[in-house]
Amino acid sequence: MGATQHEVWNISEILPPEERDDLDPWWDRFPWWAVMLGAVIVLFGYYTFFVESYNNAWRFIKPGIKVTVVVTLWAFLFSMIIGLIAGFGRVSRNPLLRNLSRTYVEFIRGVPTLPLLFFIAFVIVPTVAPWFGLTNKNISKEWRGIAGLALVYGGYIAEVIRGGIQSVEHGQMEAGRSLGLSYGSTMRSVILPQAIRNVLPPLANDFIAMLKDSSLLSLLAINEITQLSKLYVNVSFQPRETYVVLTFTYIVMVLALSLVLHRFERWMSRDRAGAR
Amino acid sequence: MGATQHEVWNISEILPPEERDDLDPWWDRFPWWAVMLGAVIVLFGYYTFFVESYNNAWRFIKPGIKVTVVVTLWAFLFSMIIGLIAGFGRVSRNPLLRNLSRTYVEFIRGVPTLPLLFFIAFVIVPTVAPWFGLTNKNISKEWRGIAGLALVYGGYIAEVIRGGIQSVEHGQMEAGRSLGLSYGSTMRSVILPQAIRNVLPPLANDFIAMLKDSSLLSLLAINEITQLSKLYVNVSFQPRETYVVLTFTYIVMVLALSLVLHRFERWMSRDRAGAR
Amino acid sequence: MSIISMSGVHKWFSTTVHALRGIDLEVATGEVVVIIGPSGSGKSTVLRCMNMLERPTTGTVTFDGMTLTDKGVDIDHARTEMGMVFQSFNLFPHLTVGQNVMLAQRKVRGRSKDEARNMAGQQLARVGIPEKIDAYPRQLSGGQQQRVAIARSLAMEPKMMLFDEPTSALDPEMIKEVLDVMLHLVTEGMTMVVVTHEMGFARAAADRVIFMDEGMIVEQGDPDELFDSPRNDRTKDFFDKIL
Amino acid sequence: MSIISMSGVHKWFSTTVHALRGIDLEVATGEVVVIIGPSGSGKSTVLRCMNMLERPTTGTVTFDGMTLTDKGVDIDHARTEMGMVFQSFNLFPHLTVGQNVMLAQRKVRGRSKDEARNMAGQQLARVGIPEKIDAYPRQLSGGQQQRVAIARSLAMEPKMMLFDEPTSALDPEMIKEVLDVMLHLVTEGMTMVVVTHEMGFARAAADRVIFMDEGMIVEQGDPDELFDSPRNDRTKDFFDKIL
Amino acid sequence: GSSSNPTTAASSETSSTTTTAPSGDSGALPDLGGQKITIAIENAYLPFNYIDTQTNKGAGWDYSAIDEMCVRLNCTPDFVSAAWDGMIVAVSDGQYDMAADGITITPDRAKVVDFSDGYINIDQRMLVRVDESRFTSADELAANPDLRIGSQVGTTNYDTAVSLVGADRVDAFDQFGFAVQALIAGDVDAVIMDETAGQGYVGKNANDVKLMGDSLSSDQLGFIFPKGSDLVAAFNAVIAQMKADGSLASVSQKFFGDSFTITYDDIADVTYSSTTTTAAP
Ligand SMILES: Nc1ncnc2c1ncn2[C@@H]1O[C@H](COP(=O)(O)OP(=O)(O)OP(=O)(O)O)[C@@H](O)[C@H]1O
Ligand SMILES: Nc1ncnc2c1ncn2[C@@H]1O[C@H](COP(=O)(O)OP(=O)(O)OP(=O)(O)O)[C@@H](O)[C@H]1O
Ligand SMILES: [Mg+2]
Ligand SMILES: [Mg+2]
Repeated sequence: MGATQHEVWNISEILPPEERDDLDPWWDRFPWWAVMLGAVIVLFGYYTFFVESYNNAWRFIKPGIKVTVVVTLWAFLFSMIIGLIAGFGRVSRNPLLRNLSRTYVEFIRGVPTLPLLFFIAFVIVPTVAPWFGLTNKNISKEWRGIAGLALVYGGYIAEVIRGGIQSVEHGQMEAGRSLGLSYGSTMRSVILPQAIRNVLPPLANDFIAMLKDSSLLSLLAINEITQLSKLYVNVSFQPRETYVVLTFTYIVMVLALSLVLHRFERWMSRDRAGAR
Repeated sequence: MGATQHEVWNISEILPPEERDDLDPWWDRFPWWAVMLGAVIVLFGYYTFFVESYNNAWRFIKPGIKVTVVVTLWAFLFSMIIGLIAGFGRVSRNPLLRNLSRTYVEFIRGVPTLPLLFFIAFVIVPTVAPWFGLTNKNISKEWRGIAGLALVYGGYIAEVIRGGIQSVEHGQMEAGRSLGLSYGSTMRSVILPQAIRNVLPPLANDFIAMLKDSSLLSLLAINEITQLSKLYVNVSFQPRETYVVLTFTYIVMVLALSLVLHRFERWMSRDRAGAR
Repeated sequence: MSIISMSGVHKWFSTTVHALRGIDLEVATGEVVVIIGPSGSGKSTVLRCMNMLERPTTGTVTFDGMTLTDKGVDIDHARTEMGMVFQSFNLFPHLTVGQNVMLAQRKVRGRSKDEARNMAGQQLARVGIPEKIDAYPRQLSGGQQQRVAIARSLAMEPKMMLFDEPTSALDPEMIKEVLDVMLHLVTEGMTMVVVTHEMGFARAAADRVIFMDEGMIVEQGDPDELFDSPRNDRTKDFFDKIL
Repeated sequence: MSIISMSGVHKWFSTTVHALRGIDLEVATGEVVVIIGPSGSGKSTVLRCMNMLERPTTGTVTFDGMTLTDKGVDIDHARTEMGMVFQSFNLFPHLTVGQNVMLAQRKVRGRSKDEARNMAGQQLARVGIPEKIDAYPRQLSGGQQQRVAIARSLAMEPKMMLFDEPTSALDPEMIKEVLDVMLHLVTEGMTMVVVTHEMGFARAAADRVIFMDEGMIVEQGDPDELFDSPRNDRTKDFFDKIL
Repeated sequence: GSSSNPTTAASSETSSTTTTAPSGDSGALPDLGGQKITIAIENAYLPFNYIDTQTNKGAGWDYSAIDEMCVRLNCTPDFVSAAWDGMIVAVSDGQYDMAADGITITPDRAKVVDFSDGYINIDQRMLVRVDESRFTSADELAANPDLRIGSQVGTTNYDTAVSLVGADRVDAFDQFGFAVQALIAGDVDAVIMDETAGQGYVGKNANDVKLMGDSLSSDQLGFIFPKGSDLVAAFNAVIAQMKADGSLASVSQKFFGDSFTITYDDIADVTYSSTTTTAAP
């Protein structure tokens, strides 16, 4: 949830050495930090699986992994939809769309996620639901939580989309227009294909950030891993065991997701390989 | 808490028009979104101060503002200290420091803030406190919360510091060294003064993000505004009123802090004005 | 007969920068005009006002019978008749060289894939790199990239070409290969307006050299005449510095 | 008597790029050497190996009696005797021109503030812009910035100067003002190694021109001789392209 | 009071005098026809509800009692976990059909939800560390300004704590577990909670915590329903029946342990409405 977390793990950094005097010995450039972090993870993992009190916590928390994953996936799907709409709104030539999108984005930025989740779950959803012929009862707390996360991240993703489009050099639009392509044609054939690649790394970061922020849904009593941990502490009185296991679970999930997203990114930009 | 929140409000954006065809009429470039957002804030503010049920919530929540502010300030102070140490560690020529700092930063990145707060408050603090001859009891939940936020943001700030140093063009170090200045001298006289300016905007963003994340301390029963809101909902059964007031309070605080930090930034880089 | 003419063109950026202060300029079909002048004098802006990448604040631009400064004119159509080559190439990095050259042919001219590919092959041969048709821009040197950019414009069979410092982002070795392609276009009779610092090219190719300063045309004439005996003081000053 | 000499210098970047492939080079006191060659041929790397901004992978560099490639040599001291001017000026943007020129004097030479300011005034006068002493770099044109960079090096009273394409980031009008300053240094007898594409400067100033390609010295000699009748094919090729 | 709340008044009458179910035997219970009832439950309030660490399923008094009630009423319980914080509002908004979480019947709450009759009478007690020696009663605790009390957000226990020592010395946690944890860790010196729940925590942590002192307050617990819900009468009827045949007592026996005996005689006639006296039949 921290500001700079948006630079989440960059797996590829592990490989190329940082820029240094090239006479430094190998052990100076070696990514010991990866080894140390790995050691911490392995240690936590050892406790989790092989020490009974920790393992009990693990068995209690485990079913929440599915909830965490499912909730994150749905929320990401919806936030992508919202983010695409608002993101295109941000760069639209229609001033109404542009200003509405911006208002939404800036509102989201001005309020912390947790109060925003409460606001969405307890104010927005009950207000909006009847418009769609739904009653409060039709909307489970899971969907409220998903709606909350999706609306919050929709705002962030809108900015990513806008940034992706605007980061394509201005010269590309000019080159397209100079060839006689219309604004829309240039957008579709020239700008968007490039924007998509620019957008993948920050989107991956938002995905990971969302996986992490799904922990806030514990406040809505959604039985994801943080909530189950709280419940387990409540009956076991073993906060140390429980939170070590919880930390381990998150770090492994974040690492796994980073790896998957990194692969996906590489695959998406495969024809960039062999650059000069 | 969102990933991209790190681009929080940039006040100056309100003024210069976005890059557009210069024949667009003024109403097309006008920042209507600021007007719309302002209208939402004014509306919320009207309710907060002039509608009785909302005003009751406001009077209940108000004392928490001081707690939110004080906790955020302390946490920011400590996270700056931690962040400076770890940030200099990240670019140090000592491999041990470098790798320790990196391990810390990457660990923080891999775990969501809320579980990390629990981990710090319920595992780290009780483990570490006795080393300093303190018992659990000596460390109030406020200080645990501050320690938690500070350790989390220390990691993010470390990356900001590192980024600030590394964003100073490599040529600056080479120019300094070519004149016969030592590494340390060049660092102090050439690199750091430039890094400080690079670092101010992301630091401001982290400061704002931290103000927002202080809402998580409600989970540790610290009586900041989010916690007081929860307490109020439970006696008044008026979530709509309460969360409208809470949202209003945060948005005003965030806006005020943005303005203050923006001024500070401008003041720090005043001799950059009149650039060619 | 003039193919493009600007009259009384002023250009303001926001309310503070007066980039063009009354430009009157005609270019005849088949003519090669070189524009020179110090940095910031408005050379690029003149070029960009010709194809409406920048709209003149006041004044008119007429091209091939169309008044481009009128509202509602089909500027996309006019642009197909007016190729533009930029300092920074602006190739589309996600497309191969062939796709770069084919894109506008297909979307704007509505040519079939085969026609477009055929034309791409021809134009790439014209600029001397037919073998690069399936390479990506990043796999080419700067000089090759600029030649592809020229081929991309030529594939639309424009009536005139605009060049904005086409060689100034290139290493010295590559400048010549691009200038050679441009000289070749001159011999083929292409109408061209070229902003450049390459005086050799100006002498060899230009029918007319225009010297600009502070948003105005200060002096113009035959290249040899202008270079060897400039009349205006600012022109003299500039040549003293760069020749 | 040679002030700097490189012998058998090889430079690898990581394990894949062999940037220098055996450089042997001596520069005599007072000599002016110009290095030319295509992009990527290793010109900058030679210069940077002279003042140890890059450590040679193998080979030795001796300067003014010190073997710089030895471990433990006081490289900071050697660098004060060897000014370096970069393509991108690298002025310190947070300091005024005067402070830029004074910084190393005070920290390294240990001069008093007055001494340093005095010297700064002198050197800025030498490069023709004494009035800019209190300006910030961003308030100067590119040519002025480069002249400040030269003054900053000169203020250390170095025994030789290294220039790495000092004019190639400049607009044409500014190139001359920088070359004039460099020519002036030549007349004062400064030992100089200059990487440049300015052939006019090479002809006018160089005692010797070195042509490099692919990390090796291909040919060297008197400038007129080398330019007008290069013996090596690669040299010929290169001149065909750029002259 | 009940004058503003006719449903509660009517249902309380039902429970004590069986006006609407004159025969008083099981055959007279309303038949809900297999209706599915969503029940909000916290799963974090020992021993009323919690997640069994062996089975990972919800368990506790609420589950057992409501399962039995639904057998008798012919309904299908659908337990949905929900945060205590916000539970009353959620029921009031109709998000759930009812909620069971050891909810104390209070006039304030009765303004937004309907209560069933009280099914148990509970004392609020202090939970303290086993080695506590600085005080022996709530008054002594209150007298020492250094001492703090923990409780849960939005509970009557929290209200009791505030009235005892003032809001500045009370920490309101998200769940009771956090409060007990804070007690064990030394952050707070006492936790005020319902005796039944206190028993549950002592059972789990007999080495760490104990109950101390007298009852601070004695209250009725009830289920909550949205205002005007038809279910109130049905549940009142079944509560009355289960009190009468002793089955409620045996469920309690199972979860509250031997040390805790409940005298239903005490509470049979005591309903929320009786505390305001005016509505008592
Ligand atoms: N989009 C723009 N917004 C604001 N000012 C601009 C813009 N484009 C150009 N200008 C200004 O207009 C003036 C003319 O610029 P122009 O680019 O035409 O000069 P130029 O002669 O091409 O210079 P150069 O040789 O550096 O390319 C300059 O002062 C420039 O700063
Ligand atoms: N820090 C570095 N890391 C890796 N490779 C490098 C580095 N510096 C230079 N090289 C490579 O070494 C070779 C020689 O580079 P160098 O900069 O010396 O060439 P140059 O002759 O100065 O070229 P230019 O005219 O473009 O400046 C090139 O292939 C370059 O890519
Ligand atoms: Mg230009
Ligand atoms: Mg170089």
